[in-house]
Amino acid sequence: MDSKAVLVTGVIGEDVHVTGIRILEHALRKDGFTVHSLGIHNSQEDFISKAAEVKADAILISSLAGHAEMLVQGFREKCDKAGLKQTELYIGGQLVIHAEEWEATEKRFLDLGFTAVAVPFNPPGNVLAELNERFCDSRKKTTA
Amino acid sequence: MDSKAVLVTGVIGEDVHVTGIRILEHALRKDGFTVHSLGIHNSQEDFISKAAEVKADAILISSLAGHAEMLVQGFREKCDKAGLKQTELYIGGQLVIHAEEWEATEKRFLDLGFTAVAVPFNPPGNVLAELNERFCDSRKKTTA
Amino acid sequence: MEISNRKWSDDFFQKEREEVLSQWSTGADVDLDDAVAYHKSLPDSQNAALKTLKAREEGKTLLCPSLGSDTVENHKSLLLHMQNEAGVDILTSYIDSLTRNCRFEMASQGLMKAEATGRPVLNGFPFVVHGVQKTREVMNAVDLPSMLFGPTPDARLTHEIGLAGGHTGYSGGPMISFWNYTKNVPVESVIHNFQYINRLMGTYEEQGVPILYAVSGAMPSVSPPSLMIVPEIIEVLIAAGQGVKHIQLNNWLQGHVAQDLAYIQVLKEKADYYLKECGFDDVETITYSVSPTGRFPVEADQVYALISHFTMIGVMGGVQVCGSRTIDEALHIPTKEGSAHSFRNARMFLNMLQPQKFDISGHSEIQQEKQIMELEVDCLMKKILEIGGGDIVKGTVKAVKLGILDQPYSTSQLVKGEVLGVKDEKGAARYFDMGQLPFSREIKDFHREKIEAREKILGEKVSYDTIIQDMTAISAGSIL
Amino acid sequence: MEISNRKWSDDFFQKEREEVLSQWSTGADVDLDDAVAYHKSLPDSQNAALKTLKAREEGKTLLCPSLGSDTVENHKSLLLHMQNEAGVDILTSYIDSLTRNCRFEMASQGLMKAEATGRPVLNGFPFVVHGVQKTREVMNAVDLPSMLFGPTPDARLTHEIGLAGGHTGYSGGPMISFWNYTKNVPVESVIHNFQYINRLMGTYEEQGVPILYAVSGAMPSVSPPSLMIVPEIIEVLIAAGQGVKHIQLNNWLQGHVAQDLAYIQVLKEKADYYLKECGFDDVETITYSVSPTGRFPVEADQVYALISHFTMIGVMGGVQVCGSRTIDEALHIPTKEGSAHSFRNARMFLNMLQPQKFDISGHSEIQQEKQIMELEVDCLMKKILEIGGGDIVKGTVKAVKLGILDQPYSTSQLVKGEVLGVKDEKGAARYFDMGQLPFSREIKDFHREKIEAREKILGEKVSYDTIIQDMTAISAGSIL
Ligand code: B12
Ligand code: B12
Repeated sequence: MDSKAVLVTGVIGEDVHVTGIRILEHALRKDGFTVHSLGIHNSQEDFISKAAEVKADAILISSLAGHAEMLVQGFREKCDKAGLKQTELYIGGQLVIHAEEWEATEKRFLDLGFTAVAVPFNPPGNVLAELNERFCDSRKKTTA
Repeated sequence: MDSKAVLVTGVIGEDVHVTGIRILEHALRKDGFTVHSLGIHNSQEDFISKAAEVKADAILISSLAGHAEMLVQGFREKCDKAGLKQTELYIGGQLVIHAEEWEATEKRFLDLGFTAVAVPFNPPGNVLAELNERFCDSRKKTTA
Repeated sequence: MEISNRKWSDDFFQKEREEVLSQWSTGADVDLDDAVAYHKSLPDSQNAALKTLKAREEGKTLLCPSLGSDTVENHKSLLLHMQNEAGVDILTSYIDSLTRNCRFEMASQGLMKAEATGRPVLNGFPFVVHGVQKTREVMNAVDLPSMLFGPTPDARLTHEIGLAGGHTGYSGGPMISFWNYTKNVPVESVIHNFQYINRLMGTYEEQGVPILYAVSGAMPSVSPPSLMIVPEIIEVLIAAGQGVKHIQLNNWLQGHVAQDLAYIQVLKEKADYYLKECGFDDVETITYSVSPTGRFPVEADQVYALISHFTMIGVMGGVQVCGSRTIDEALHIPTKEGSAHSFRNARMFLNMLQPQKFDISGHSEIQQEKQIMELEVDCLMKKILEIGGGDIVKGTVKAVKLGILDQPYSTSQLVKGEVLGVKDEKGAARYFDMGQLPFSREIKDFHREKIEAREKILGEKVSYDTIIQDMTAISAGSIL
Repeated sequence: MEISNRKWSDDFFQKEREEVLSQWSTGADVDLDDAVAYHKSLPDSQNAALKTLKAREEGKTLLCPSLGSDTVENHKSLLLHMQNEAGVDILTSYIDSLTRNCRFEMASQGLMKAEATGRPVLNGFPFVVHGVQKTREVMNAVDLPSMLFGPTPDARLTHEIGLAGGHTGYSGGPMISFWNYTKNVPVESVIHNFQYINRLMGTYEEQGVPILYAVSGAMPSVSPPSLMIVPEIIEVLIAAGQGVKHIQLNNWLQGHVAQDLAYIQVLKEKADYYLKECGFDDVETITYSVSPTGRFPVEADQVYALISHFTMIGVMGGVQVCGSRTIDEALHIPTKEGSAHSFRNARMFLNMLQPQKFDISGHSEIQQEKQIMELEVDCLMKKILEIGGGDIVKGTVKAVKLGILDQPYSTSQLVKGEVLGVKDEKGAARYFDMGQLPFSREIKDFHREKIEAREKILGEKVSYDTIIQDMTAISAGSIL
């Protein structure tokens, strides 16, 4: 069975919002991705060690409670140090607790080293299409 | 029985909104005013001839359908010509059909020669208090 | 010709048409054959009568706003906005109130001012001034059916233009127009004008173009529903008399769930019953409900709750068409944005409730309301038919004079105006004063008891001041 | 000490208190005598337990928001705004999620950042970092009672501060905290922490300060209500075991009128029944309802309809306290303006409906739902008590391991997670997968039949994709 990519998924920090990422995992698996799911309450280290273990192409972090910014500080750098330079980082959910322009939110997380930041309220289908496209591109890049 | 003032009330033009002025008339009568009610569908001339007949202290025009401005053009002048220079003119209801600052609406009707313009949505009690105060003042003025 | 419920002869109708069509220049453009051809060129889905019948079959509730603007551009963009942004199913074109009163010259001036300044001046679409082609310009721009809207004593020319212009329905009627839109016009004149309109609709029907006629009876002001139902049935019978085949029964909800739901049931059952009684076997009836016409709250938060509340009653009542006031109702003529907000709210409420098919129609309190309402309606209908010698029109004319047909807060000086309603301790409308209504002991006792229950809580007698309070209660934030 | 439902000894409790109070510097300020004196200095109207009991007597429904902000200034102005602008009757102070997870150091950093920038950083009020005096500063500023809000596995220190700070209630519970707020914490640890909280509440009660404890059971995700009711009854019995005397039964409405109304009835009746069964005779229960926790629509127009819809169910269910999500629920932590808009909407809907005392509790569809729900609840409760040898705590620990207590979408890895719900053709939640629940043939058949009815309409088998669709249906604009 050919997997489109190996993914590590999970919710970071003290956040308990698990429904969204569960739904996403289901859709990703059905679509041919290999998904290693960490559930809730993960530290940066939890993500990194799992990603190293399974040689993940990407880490997908979900965060809804609004504390994402605090929780992912320095994550890109730690990944790089742990030999995960090639591993792309994605984040999605509801990332800030105050009303703010999406562009501002997005920029804040891109600046922190994320490959892409998912708009909130995407139905599973949209998110999937989006990820699929991105992963095809990223695959091409990696193999090129 | 001492009447506070003699009033002519009615709805002007093709307007059928009669509930508000009826409620007001009831309150005014209970409060000691003499009220001559013309109901709906009155022309400027209808108001003037009734006011002249009963020697009205004031004419109260109600208008809700939003065409008030068109319907009261030149009314002050016609009243003056008909010997009703002393008769004060009041207008109330919902005077314009578009959303506009109350101050702009009020000014438009004051410029047309009205003594006062009633804010919409006054409960009967408020309107009454307002009119009472005004009529006491106007009485004083007239007798002074 | 003495007025009666007999169908007009072709001669009589044609002679009057000539007169009507000459009231304003645009009348000359009306051509019935051309109008029928135009209607037949439109899809069934743009016909209000066919669309509502389909909803009845499928057990669905459609949403229908009520608005109108003055210029063609404004009105078109208003209707398009309702179709595309508010997601309604049927459109309406409000007739401006100058046109409603045949003041075409003033309407024309208002329209010119609106066209010149770009600022709306008239409170609706002046059909007559616009004429057939301009009206079709609007209809061609939209995909949904549209109905004329607005009671008024004489909308004959407006109908000639509106129907030829592609509208497939009208909401209004002789009784509501008489009670709430006239001062000195005798009821027989109003009925006459509506017989004309109904005959015109009948003519379209004969040519294979279904037209939906929405009867409205009377506007409530804390009115026990029999005050609306009886005039509505009268309007139904007058319409059927002139060949109208598709009738929408408008229910003017006042917010008391059990009473409003009983009203919806009784109006439908009794309208169908009296149609049959009077020998009209091929008239289809569908039901409509909308929130009351009392003063609305100014705060949008509160109006949203009312929109949901009245949508709830409509859906629970299983109506085919649900109308709604808008969040800006208290403030000014509804804007297209305000209307879209309002109907998106109604749609969501409907989408939560309707799939559940939660049927409370048999609830004992509804049945109780229904029982007394039926007694009242039958009592009045029988009396009116009796004094009319079996002719509803003749009976109506007499009944108005005698106060057997009566209304609170009527604008007409030809009405007794003795009846008055007041709310009971649960917010239902009861008869405070029955005037000359020939009600039985049983009915009288029922209302008296209900009012006494309210008085117990108030700790004082119900008075005219209570009535005023009741009339503004909802705008002040509560049913009571 | 093996965990059981026995009341904690004073020694055991005091020893643990010392530990708890030393978790963070502010613990040292907690003084029970002083706290009791402070509570007694407040008027009865600022006590949540007394206020809700009064509402029960008077047949009234109170409104209660759920929000919280980080700094004292922000939180105070939020609560004042709710009191004065939104017109609610009871306030709540959300605990931020860092504090909920005892990450006091991080919460302290977040608070400092919020204080420095003026921009909110934490998603609730960090009680522990603030301490008793700062909490009282908030309570002194308002006239209404306020409750702590937020399930979490260990809110012991938060309660010490919050109750001493003048709060008179808490919404949360061991079961909901276990299912929905933990990953690896064994259920017995969570129960232990709640026994502490409940014992603390019991201590206040013994000193004459009534405290309202709101049990929550489990968050629904298209869950048949027995999945919430059983854990709620467990929470009730655990609380009663430690001396809690005033219990609020939270009903998590999902939008299906008949099922939600049955839920409200069954939870109350069964909670009272099992309290008696287990020998607790002096516990008062009141009811609360709130809209679901599934994803909300983004459009305010739609959320207003949901607020009205869920207020309708609460009022029809006769709950004493009605909560509500806010129009900005989907977007961000509710602002004070958003909350005020939302509660003014709820208030208007309530004011339209409640005076009508429209009682549909006997409706056949509700009774049908009730009957099957009772079977389910009794079946599970009996089994749990049985395997616990009559002790609900022991039974619960075992039942979780065996999957006799189970939840869909639980965050815990110690849960079977086999049960799954799906909507039937009318939008009610049914068991798609019953996992290890020891249900009878009758119950199984009921759910199977309901699901088959949905499949008939769908034209295909219900699958995991159907469940996902059901979970996001309301945010997409419809119950189904
Ligand atoms: C359900 C819910 C809960 C449930 C969670 C149940 C569970 N176990 O999952 C419960 C009740 C437990 C809960 C608790 C809390 N919640 Co909550 N909750 C919600 C709610 C109503 C819906 C979330 C949801 O399930 N959405 C449905 C799923 C399908 O959508 P989704 O999560 O967005 O995921 C989709 C996409 O975003 C995307 N996606 C998600 N993750 C990722 C990651 C990547 C990489 C990609 C590409 C895509 C992606 O794919 C998913 C599928 O389509 C939202 C508000 C809303 N949206 O309506 C609030 C909300 C998210 N919660 C909120 C808060 C604050 C809390 C609490 C902190 C509240 C409190 N003070 O007590 C606590 C959390 C405590 C804690 N320790 O974390 C806030 C967040 C504030 C903010 N970010 O601005 C919200 C917005 C509500 C609000 N208005 O306050 N909550
Ligand atoms: C009830 C109502 C009707 C009823 C009227 C029944 C009747 N016979 O009275 C019916 C259904 C018949 C009706 C019809 C129409 N209506 Co209308 N109606 C309303 C509604 C809902 C309430 C009015 C009311 O009764 N208020 C209650 C009373 C107690 O308050 P009031 O009238 O404001 O009066 C109080 C004060 O203002 C003050 N007051 C009143 N007059 C005066 C005068 C003076 C001198 C003073 C000092 C004080 C004063 O004292 C009163 C007591 O407190 C309003 C919207 C709203 N406010 O919620 C629309 C509204 C007034 N109607 C409106 C319109 C446009 C119409 C129609 C033209 C609609 C149409 N296109 O078909 C037709 C009119 C046709 C015609 N020929 O006039 C618009 C007016 C638009 C505008 N001005 O911007 C409104 C605002 C609705 C809307 N949003 O579109 N209507």
